[in-house]
Amino acid sequence: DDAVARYALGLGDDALVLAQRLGEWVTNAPELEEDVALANIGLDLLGHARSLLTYAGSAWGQSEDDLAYFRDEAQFTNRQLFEQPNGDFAQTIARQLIASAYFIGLYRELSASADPLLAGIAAKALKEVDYHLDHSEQWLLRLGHGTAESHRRMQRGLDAMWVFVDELFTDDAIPGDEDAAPLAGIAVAPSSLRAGFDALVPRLITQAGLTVPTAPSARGGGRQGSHTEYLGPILAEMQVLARAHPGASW
Amino acid sequence: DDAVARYALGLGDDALVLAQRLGEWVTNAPELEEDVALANIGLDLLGHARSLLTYAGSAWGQSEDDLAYFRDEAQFTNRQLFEQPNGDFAQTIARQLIASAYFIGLYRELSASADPLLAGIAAKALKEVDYHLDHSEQWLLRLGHGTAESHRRMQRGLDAMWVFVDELFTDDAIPGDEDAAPLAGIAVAPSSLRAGFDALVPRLITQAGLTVPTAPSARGGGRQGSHTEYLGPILAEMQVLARAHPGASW
Amino acid sequence: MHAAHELDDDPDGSGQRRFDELIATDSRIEPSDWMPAAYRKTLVRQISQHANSEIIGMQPEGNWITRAPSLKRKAILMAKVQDEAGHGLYLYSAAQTLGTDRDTMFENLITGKAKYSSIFNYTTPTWADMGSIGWLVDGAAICNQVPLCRASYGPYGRAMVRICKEESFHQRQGFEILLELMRGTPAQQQMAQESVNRWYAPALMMFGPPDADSPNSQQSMAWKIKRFSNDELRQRFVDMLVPQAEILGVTLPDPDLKWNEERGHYDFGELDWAEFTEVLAGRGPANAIRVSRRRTAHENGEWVRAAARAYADKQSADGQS
Amino acid sequence: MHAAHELDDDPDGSGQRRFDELIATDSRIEPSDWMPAAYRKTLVRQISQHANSEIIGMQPEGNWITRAPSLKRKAILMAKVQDEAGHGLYLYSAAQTLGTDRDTMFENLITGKAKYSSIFNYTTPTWADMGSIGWLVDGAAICNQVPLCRASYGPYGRAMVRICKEESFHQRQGFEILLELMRGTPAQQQMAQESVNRWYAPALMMFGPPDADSPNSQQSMAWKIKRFSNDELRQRFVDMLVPQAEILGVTLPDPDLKWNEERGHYDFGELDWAEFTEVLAGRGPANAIRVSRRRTAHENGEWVRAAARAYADKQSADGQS
Repeated sequence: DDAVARYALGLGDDALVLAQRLGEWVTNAPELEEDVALANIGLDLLGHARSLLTYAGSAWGQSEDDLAYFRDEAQFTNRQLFEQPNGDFAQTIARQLIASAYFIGLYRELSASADPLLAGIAAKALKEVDYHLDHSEQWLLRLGHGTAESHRRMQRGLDAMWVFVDELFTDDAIPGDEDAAPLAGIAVAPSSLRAGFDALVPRLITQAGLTVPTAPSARGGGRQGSHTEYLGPILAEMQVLARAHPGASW
Repeated sequence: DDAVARYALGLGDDALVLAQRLGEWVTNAPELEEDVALANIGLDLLGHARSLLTYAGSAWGQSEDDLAYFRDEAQFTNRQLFEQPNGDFAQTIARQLIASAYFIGLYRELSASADPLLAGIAAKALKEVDYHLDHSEQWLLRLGHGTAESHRRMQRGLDAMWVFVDELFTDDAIPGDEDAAPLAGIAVAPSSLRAGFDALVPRLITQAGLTVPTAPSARGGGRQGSHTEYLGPILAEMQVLARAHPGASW
Repeated sequence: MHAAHELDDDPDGSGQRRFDELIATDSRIEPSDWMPAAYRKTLVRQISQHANSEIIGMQPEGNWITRAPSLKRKAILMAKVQDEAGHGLYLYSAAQTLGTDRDTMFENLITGKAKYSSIFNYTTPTWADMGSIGWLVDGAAICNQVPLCRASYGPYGRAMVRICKEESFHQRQGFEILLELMRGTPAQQQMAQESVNRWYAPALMMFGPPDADSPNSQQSMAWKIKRFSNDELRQRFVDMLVPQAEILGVTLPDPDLKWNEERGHYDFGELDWAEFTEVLAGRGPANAIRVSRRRTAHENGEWVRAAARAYADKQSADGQS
Repeated sequence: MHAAHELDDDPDGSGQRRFDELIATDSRIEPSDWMPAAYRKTLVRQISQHANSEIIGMQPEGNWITRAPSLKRKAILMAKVQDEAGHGLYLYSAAQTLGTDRDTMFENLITGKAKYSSIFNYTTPTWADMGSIGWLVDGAAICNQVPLCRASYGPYGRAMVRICKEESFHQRQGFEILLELMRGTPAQQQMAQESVNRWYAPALMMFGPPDADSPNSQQSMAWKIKRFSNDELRQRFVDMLVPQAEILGVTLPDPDLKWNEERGHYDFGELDWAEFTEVLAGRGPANAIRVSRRRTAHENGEWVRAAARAYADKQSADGQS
C-alpha cells in the first residue's frame, strides 16, 4: 500500500537522520560514558529506521539502502528537528529530549496500529525510546541545575530546538493522505500526540529550572521535502561512498 | 611535461584544500571583519589553486574541475597541514601562520622559476600571501598577549598544527622527481625553504609570548596521497554536486 | 554625538528651514546638518535593516560555498558572500554617522529585535538557488536600491552607489548561473525551473506591500529617502524580468502574466500577501535558523574579541607609559 | 587503597609465599591479595595501555560511521565502536582495582604520557580498512588476548573473557566486509587488496618485537600474565591467516610466505622493525591527530562534566539537609 509506505518512509527518515547526527558524536563526546550512550541511542534509532525503510521499500521494490543512499534532499521526508546540527552537548540533549518525548507518544499509539508490521516495529521501539528520554531527562536536570554556564547553554539549546516542535504535531505531515481517512487505524495522527507531549516536556523543563521557550515555530514542511540548510551536507557525507559505487553490495 | 604538471598539481592541491577549509568559516567567524578576511584569504588561495590546477591539467588534457572534482582521496596530493580542521579560531590562525610563511618562501623562489608560467603564478601569489601572513601575525599577537584563555588556545592551536610543519619542507614530496634533477631550475626544493621559515616563524611565536612547539612530526606523505582522516569528508562535501551530474557544465 | 541635534536643538526653526530647502533642491543632507528626529530615526531603521539584510543574506548563499560545482563558481560565490559582509559593514558605518553605534545594531540583530529582509528566510536547497538569488533577489534589490543612490542623506546615498555597482555584477552572475543550467542537461534545466518557481513570488514581494497598505512610504518619499512607490518598483521589475526569462528559457510561475499594450507594461497576478505576512511574522522556512546561526558565531567568538580588546588595551597602556 | 600492600607490607614473607603458591597452581590473584609491587606495576601499565588502545582505537573506525556504505554496515560499525568504548571503561575498572584511578589514567592518555597500541596510529583512508581492522587487527588482538583470559590477576582475566567474546565477533565482521568486497566489483576487490597490503605487516608487528629483543616478556610469563612469547603468537596468527586469505581471495603481501612442511608452520619474511620503531616514537601516519582529538573532545566537554559535578554536589547536599 503506497500510503502506508509513505507513512513508514517519513518515520524512517526521522529516525535515520537523527541517528546520523548522533553518529557524529562518537569519539567526540564529553566523556566516554556519553560516547557509549549517544552511540547506543543512535544505534536504536538506526534500527528503527532500517525496519521502517525496509517496510516502506517493500511497497516499491526498493531496499533500505536504495532509500537511504539514492534519494536526494527533496525526497527526504524527515521533519526538520532531526536534521538540526548537534551544536554543543546541550543542544544535542535538547533535540533528543524533544525527539524522545515525541517518539514515546508516537510508538505507544502506533503499537496499537491495525497494520501488524508497524505495530510490531513500534512496540519494540517503544521500550528503547523510553530509555532515551530518561537519558535526556537526567542531563536536562544536570545542565539546568549545574553551573551558570551549563544553565545558559541548556536554555539556549532548548530555545534553538523548540521552534521545530510544532512541526512534529502537524497533521498535514502525512503525505498523500490529506483527508486522513485511508490510514485511519493504521497511522497515528500527529496532532493527537500533542497533548501528551505538552503534559510531559514543559514540566521536565520547569523542573530543571529552565524556561519553556515561546519563539515562533519554524515553518516545517519536512514531510514534503522542505528542509533547512543542514540536511544537504549530512546527505553528502552519508551517501558519498555508496554513490561512488552504484550497484555494489557491501 | 608530466613532472612539472605533477609539481603544479601538488601546489594546487595545497591551495585548494586550504581554500575549502577557509570557506567553512564564512558566516561563522567571530566578527564580520573576519568573515571578510578569511573569505579574502580563501579566495586568493582558490585563485592560486585554479591557476596551478589549470596548468597541471593542460599536460593531461584535463580541466581544473576534472582535477578538483573527480579525483579520489588517494589521488589528492596536498600536504596534510592544509586538510586539518579549522578547530577554533586560534587553530585556524596557527594553520594560516604556518601556511602563509611557507607560501611566502615558496612563491618568492618560484617566481624565479625557469618555467615562465609557474614564475608568473608565483609572482602574483606572492603579493597576496604577504598580506595573509600579516593577518595571521596580527592575530597571533592579539591572541598570544590577549587573555589567559586566548593565550592557552593559541598555544594549543600551534601545538596541534606544528606537527605538520616538517612535511612542508620534505624533498621527497616532489612526486616522480626523486633525484630532483629533471625539475632543477623549475621547481623549488622544499628543503631549501626551511631556513627562511625557521628564521621567521619561531621569532613571531616568541614575540607573541608563546612557545615554539617541539612535539614529534607527523609522518606526512600527502604528496604521495597519504592523508589524515580529515580529507575524506572535505572531499565528500566539495565534490557531491559535481559528481551527481557527471559531464555537466556549470 | 548627533543626539544633541534632536528635539530642542532648533529653537529658531532655522535648522528645519535649511533642511527643507536642501530637500526641495535635491541637495544632500550631511551628518553635521540639522535634521528632524523622525528623519534620523527613519534612516537609522532603514539603513540598519539593510545592513542586517546583507549580513543575514550571507547565509543562504554561504550554504553552497563548500559544495559549488565548479571552482569558478566557488570563487564567484565566495567573492559575493564576502561582498555582502562588506556591504553590511559599510552600511553600519553610514548608520553610525547618525549616532547609532554598530554594536547596538548588531546586538539588536542577534537578539531578534531588529528586522532584516524577509527574503532571506527562504532556504537554498539546490545550487540553482544561487542563480535565482542573483537574478531575482539581487535584481529586485537593485530596482529598490538604484533610486536610493540619490537618497537625500549623503552617507547613505554614497554607500548605495558602491553597493549598487556590486549588486548589478551579482545579478549578472546569477543570470549566468541559470543560463548555464538552462543550456545544460535536463536535470539541470529542471533544477533551474524549480528554483525560479520558488523564488519568483517572494522576489516580487520584496518591494513591500501594495501602496495602499504601505503607510510609511509617503513620508519617506516626501523626504526623498524613497523615490518611487512599492508598486511602481514592482512593475518596473516585472517588466525587466520577462524578456530576461525568455532569454533564459524559464517560465515565470504566473499564469496571469501578459503584456498590456494599453498600459505599456506587463500585467501580473495577485501575490499571496498572507504568505508574506507569515514569513514576516517569523514563520518562513528559515527564520528559525538565520538569527540563531549568527548569534552562535558571535557567542563562539566572544573569547576572540575579548582577546583583541585586551591586547588593544595593553598596547595603548604601553603607548602611554 | 591498595598501595598499602606495597613495599614493607610483607615483613614475614607470608604474602610472597602465598602469591608464589597461587601463581604456581594457576590460581587467581584477587585485589585483596598481597602482590609484589612490580607485579602490580606491570599489570597497571598493561591494563591501562590496553584500555587506552580501545579508546584511541575508536577513532580509525569512527572515521567511517557517517559514511558507511549500507545501513547494516553502519549499524555494525557503530556497535563496534561503542563496544570499544565499553572495553575501555571495563578495563579502567579492572585497573582501578589495583589502586590507580581512572582520571589519572585518562589524563596520562590525553597528555601523551601513556601509551596505546601503535596500530591505531595508522589511518583508514578507505572503507576496506574497516574490513582489514576487523580481520587483521582484531585477529591479532584476539591471538594476544585469548591467553590473557587466563591471566593470573582475576579482574583482568575476567575482563578479558568478556572482551575476547566481543572481539571474535568483530573479527568475523571484518572478515565479512572483506569477503563482500572481494565478491564485488573490480573496484571493490582492488579496495580490499590495497587495504590488506597496508595492514598486514603492521598487524604482525602488534605482537611486539622478536623474543630476543623483548626484555619484559620473561617476567610477565613467569607471573603468568603473559602465556606465550611474541614470536609464538605471531606464528600462530600467520598460520591462522593464510587459509582465511585463501577463502577471501586476497594476497598477503609477503613473497616469502610459504608452508614449511618440516616445522608444520608457515614461514614468513622479515618485518620492517624500523617502521615499528618510527610509529612507536610518534612518527606514524596518525600519531599527530589521535591524542589531540580525544583531548579536544575532553576539553570541549569540561563544562558538561563541571555541570554534572555541581549537580551531584547539590543533590548530596540536599540529601544531607
